[in-house]
Amino acid sequence: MTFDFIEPVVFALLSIGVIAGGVAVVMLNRITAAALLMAFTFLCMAGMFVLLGAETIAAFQVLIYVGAITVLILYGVMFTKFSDSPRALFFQKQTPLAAIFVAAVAVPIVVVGTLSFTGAPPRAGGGDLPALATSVFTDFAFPFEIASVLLLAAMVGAIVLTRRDDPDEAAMRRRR
Amino acid sequence: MTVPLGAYIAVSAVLFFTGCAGVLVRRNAVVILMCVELMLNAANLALVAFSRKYGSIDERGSVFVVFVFVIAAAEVAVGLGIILSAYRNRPVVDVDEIHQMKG
Amino acid sequence: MPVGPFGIDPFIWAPLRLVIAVGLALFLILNGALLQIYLERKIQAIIQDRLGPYHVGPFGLLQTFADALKLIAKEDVRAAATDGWFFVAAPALVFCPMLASWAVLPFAQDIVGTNLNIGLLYLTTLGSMTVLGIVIAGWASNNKYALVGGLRSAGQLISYEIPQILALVSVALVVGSLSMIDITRSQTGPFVNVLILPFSFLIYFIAALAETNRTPFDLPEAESELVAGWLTEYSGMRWGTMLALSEYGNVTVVCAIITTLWFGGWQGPGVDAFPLLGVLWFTLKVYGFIVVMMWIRATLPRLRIDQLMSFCWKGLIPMALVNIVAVATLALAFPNTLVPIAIANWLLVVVFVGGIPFVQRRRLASLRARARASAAPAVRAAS
Amino acid sequence: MISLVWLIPAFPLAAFLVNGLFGRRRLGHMTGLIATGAVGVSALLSIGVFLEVVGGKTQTVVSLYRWIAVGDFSVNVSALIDPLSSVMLLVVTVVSFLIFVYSNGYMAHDAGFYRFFTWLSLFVFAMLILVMADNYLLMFVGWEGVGLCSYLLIGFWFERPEPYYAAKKAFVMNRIGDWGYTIGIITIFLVFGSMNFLDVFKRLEESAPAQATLTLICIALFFGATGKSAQLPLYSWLPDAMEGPTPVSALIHAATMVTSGVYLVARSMPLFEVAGPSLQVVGVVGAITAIFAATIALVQFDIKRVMAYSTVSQLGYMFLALGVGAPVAAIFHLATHAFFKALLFLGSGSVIHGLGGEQDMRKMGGLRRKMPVTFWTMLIAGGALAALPPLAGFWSKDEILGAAFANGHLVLYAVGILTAVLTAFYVTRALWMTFYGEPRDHHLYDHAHESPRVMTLPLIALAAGSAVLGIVIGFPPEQGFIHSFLAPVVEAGGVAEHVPELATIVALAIVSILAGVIGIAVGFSMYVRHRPDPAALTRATGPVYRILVNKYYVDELYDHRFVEAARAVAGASWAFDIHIIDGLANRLGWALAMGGQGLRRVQTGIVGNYALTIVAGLLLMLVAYGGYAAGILGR
Repeated sequence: MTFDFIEPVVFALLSIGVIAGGVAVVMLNRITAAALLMAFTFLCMAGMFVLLGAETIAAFQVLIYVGAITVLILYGVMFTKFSDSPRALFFQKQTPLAAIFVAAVAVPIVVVGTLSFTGAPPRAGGGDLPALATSVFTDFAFPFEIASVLLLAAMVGAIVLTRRDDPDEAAMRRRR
Repeated sequence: MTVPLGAYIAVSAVLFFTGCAGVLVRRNAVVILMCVELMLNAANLALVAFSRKYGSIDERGSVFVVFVFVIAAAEVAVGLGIILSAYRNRPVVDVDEIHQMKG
Repeated sequence: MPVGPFGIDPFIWAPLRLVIAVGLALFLILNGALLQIYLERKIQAIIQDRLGPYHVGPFGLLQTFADALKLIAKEDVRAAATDGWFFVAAPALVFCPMLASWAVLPFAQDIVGTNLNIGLLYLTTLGSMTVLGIVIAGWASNNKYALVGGLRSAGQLISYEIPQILALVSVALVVGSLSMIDITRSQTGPFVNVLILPFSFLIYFIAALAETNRTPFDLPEAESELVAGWLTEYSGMRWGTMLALSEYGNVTVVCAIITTLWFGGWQGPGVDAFPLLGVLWFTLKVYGFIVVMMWIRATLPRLRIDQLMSFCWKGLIPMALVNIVAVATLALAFPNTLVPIAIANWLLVVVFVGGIPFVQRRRLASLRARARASAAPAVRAAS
Repeated sequence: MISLVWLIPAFPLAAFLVNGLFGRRRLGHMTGLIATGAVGVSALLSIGVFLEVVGGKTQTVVSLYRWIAVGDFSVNVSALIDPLSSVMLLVVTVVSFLIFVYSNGYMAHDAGFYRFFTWLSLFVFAMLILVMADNYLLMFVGWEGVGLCSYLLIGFWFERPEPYYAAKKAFVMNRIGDWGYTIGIITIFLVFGSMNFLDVFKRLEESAPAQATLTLICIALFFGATGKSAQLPLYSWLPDAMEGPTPVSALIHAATMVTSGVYLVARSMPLFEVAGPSLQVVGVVGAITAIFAATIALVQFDIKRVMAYSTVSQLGYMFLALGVGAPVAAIFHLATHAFFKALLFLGSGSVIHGLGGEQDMRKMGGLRRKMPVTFWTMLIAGGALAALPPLAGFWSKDEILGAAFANGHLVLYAVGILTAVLTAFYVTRALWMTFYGEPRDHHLYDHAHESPRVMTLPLIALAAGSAVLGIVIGFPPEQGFIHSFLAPVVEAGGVAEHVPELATIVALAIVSILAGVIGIAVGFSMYVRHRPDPAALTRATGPVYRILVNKYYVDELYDHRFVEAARAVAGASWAFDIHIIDGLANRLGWALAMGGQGLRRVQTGIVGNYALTIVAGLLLMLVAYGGYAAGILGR
């Protein structure tokens, strides 16, 4: 006997984790809990990437989403005061409409997507680091540069947006 | 026996629309940001799965995932910046109370 | 039926191996923590001209065991206002990544959890996950000191990850692989990487001090400002897990990384003959660095938070970038010799070490000028 | 060395950038040194290139990079280095260098010092591009560049109205010429499928296109040349261009830019030679311009205007030479003229400098004692202009006349001789009124002083050039170095000026010497011995004199004919713009505003609603896609 049954089991667990986490993020009232569960979702997603044989992407996933984005969002949560009563958290007016729309879009896509890609499983390649790096720095060099510029712009923009210029600092600058 | 591609796609789609619903129904800006992240992540899963199945050896789908990471990071940074500066002007994070731009 | 190692059916062996590996790691972490706490106290004592623990056991060797017993036996106190299961989850969140990162530490030729081809990336990833637990702990404690400590620590860790990763990248550039095994194998003989990349070693070491919240960067638990930072509300074995196990485990991991990347890992005299000797060398090197860290702790005062940040963003990161650019360029220019890279790196070291005093003097002067300006605006305006 | 030829324009460009960026705040008077040094380096380089070309490396193409590639239309940025362009390089850079040195002294007290050198460096860069280009398009870039710089530098003192108007006039007239040039190169591309000189000439030999097309091309090009080198009918900007600083007049409006038309025609000689009557047109226009401008120059009192008209007339000479099929003589005259006319301008500039800005010759006189260097150098230059042997002008002008005679264009020859007499006369008059006789304005005279060394040294250098250049490269006539050097390039077409025998040459030389002597003699008798007295002569020939003083009323004519018409057209289009176009725009804006009022309701300002609409859009797309998939909606 072999370990073939492992992969589907792991996949099942991971997908349950992903979807449950996602739903929890949407439904939970406590935003810190939502943030933490989002991190959990990301971790499960990383697990899926590993299942798909994209270890590098998985590592980036954890590094960026869990390590950076979740923490940033926790910062946001902690710096902003929010009302905890469930009624206040949801749009009252547009919720049913939204539910209808989303369902209308989601159901066919999920069904079609699921049914149309049955059969041949994705080949689980080995570590994809060299291939990834090669194509990033050859075919996609220009988008890569653009992305770096975008990051820089975002960094500067975030700093400019969130800096509060305290008066005596400004006065100092004026005096200098 | 291994997992078919369709399963991955199904998971990705479900997560995507969960996040979509979250963006639509939640009021707290931070939560909306989180839901957007979920949607991006779902897209990543689809990209990686497809690149695994169809992509040639050079991992183009994964390359796009890397770019999505970049976008996500930038988006969170700027989004939180906007939320915080808005919060500083008026201490609310509910997006439907920030409607000064109403026509 | 197929037969795995030790004549065990692989179907049994694979999970068995897993269990063994995890158990081994746990064992090492626990005892390592005990040993390190003892070492820390002794070294502090020696440097501060005290005796240190000496009651329990010979030379007080059993002191930490006693402490551990006390911690375990202690009542699990939880403040009422703390935040439900976050409070419980936080220690685990801090502990697990550290535990997981032991999977790729190469203790010897074949004694390694798994040989990931992206081992370095994996390690940095897990290192970045620690932040989450700390922030959650600070938040869940529902205590302003804890919260500030958590936020500080998050900011500090995120900031210092950048120079850390950049330093690792330069090593990866030279070696051409991310797998810990390959990196160790690449530096046979006396020419270990630290002779080629001393500057990235310097950067990594400083950043690692901050990553593991060691003095002079231990602001998160700056007892003089915020009681015990994000650990304030914790006690008993939770505290033990948080501080003792995770902190010292992280220190061990970081020192293991330093050993592997810059000091030839398990390699040493006689390893080829007896591979098991590698464990000895590895452990010796690792503990050497741990001792150095403790020595630093006993020597240096603690920084202020703004100094910490500005040092990272204005000092470490630019130099690390310069380092990477230099290494990459030279590696491309001279593909088959490392001498230019070594020269450039040593030059950078000289510049960095020699430059700090000047920069400090300039900053001091400017600070004094600003102080004067704010003190006597009228005079400035008149002049 | 030749492979480094792109360095030659690179240095002035660098000087332009440095001065333009940092000149104002950082450098101050360093700008002059920087620009001069850069041009000096270029001069050295071009001397090297020239020697290498003399050494036998004729016709090398140094390609820098591909500039435009659209379908089969590809243009490279590359330099064609052959005897012609190397001679031009040499003349341009050397004369520029001397003038730059001079300018350091002349502009020393000007507020816009750095501006001056910035634009001047840019001009040199553009001129070098024009000279080195290996295709008509790149040449056009330089062509426009020098036009721009000439505009900027004529209007250098834009505080006063006159320079400003002069600059505008020059620019507009150049534009008119450029229109011709543009038509020319476009037609060339249409006919030959390339703009590269060598390709064009090669294909010209392979497939002989229709005469009419070639004539059109040549006339168009020549029209452009008239605009740039101030020939009839587009000459009238050049005299006004004297409002600019004197070094500018010397460099741009005497030595280099105005000769680029000549260079263009010489460069396109293979085209002109086969293009039927176009050469005759060139010659006739040149001759008419020559005598026309010379007659105007007789009666001008502004020293610089005299020089300006003489420049026009000398350019006419060059075109005459081209017209009679003696391009070598034309280039030869171009080179010598660059030297002695630049010298004349710089000398008059030094006089003006010494007199504190006075330009009217009636207020000068007797200055030779005050400023001897200027006097002697200008005397040499005047001699060269009056074509006295053995000075440079003699050889080149003699060759032109000789070629005209030998190739059987007797009318043109006669005109040339007459022009030579007039030239000798007005140069004598100018020099006399400036340097001899009694000082007419004692106040000015007392304050007059010799210019500083930095200005006189270039004068001396140029004087040396004007003195010996002709005999060095032009002797013996018709077989001089310049011939053996240039002939293979510009006379590839085969209308080689058949060399007359020695007797003819000597006879022609004597004739032209006589012409010069006569002119000088008349000048002396009128201004030294007052016989006939100039004033009396003026009174005697009242109407003629008035016509001449008023420059044949050409400007007035242009004003009435063209400027008025242009004004009318402009007014009409203005009205059209205001009422029709703007009216339309306003109506449209009003409609949009109304629509916006209606659509404002949609903007609830709540982000969630917007997201919802996005999802609705997604739903629509999905429905549409499903329709396509199900085949309900046809593709």
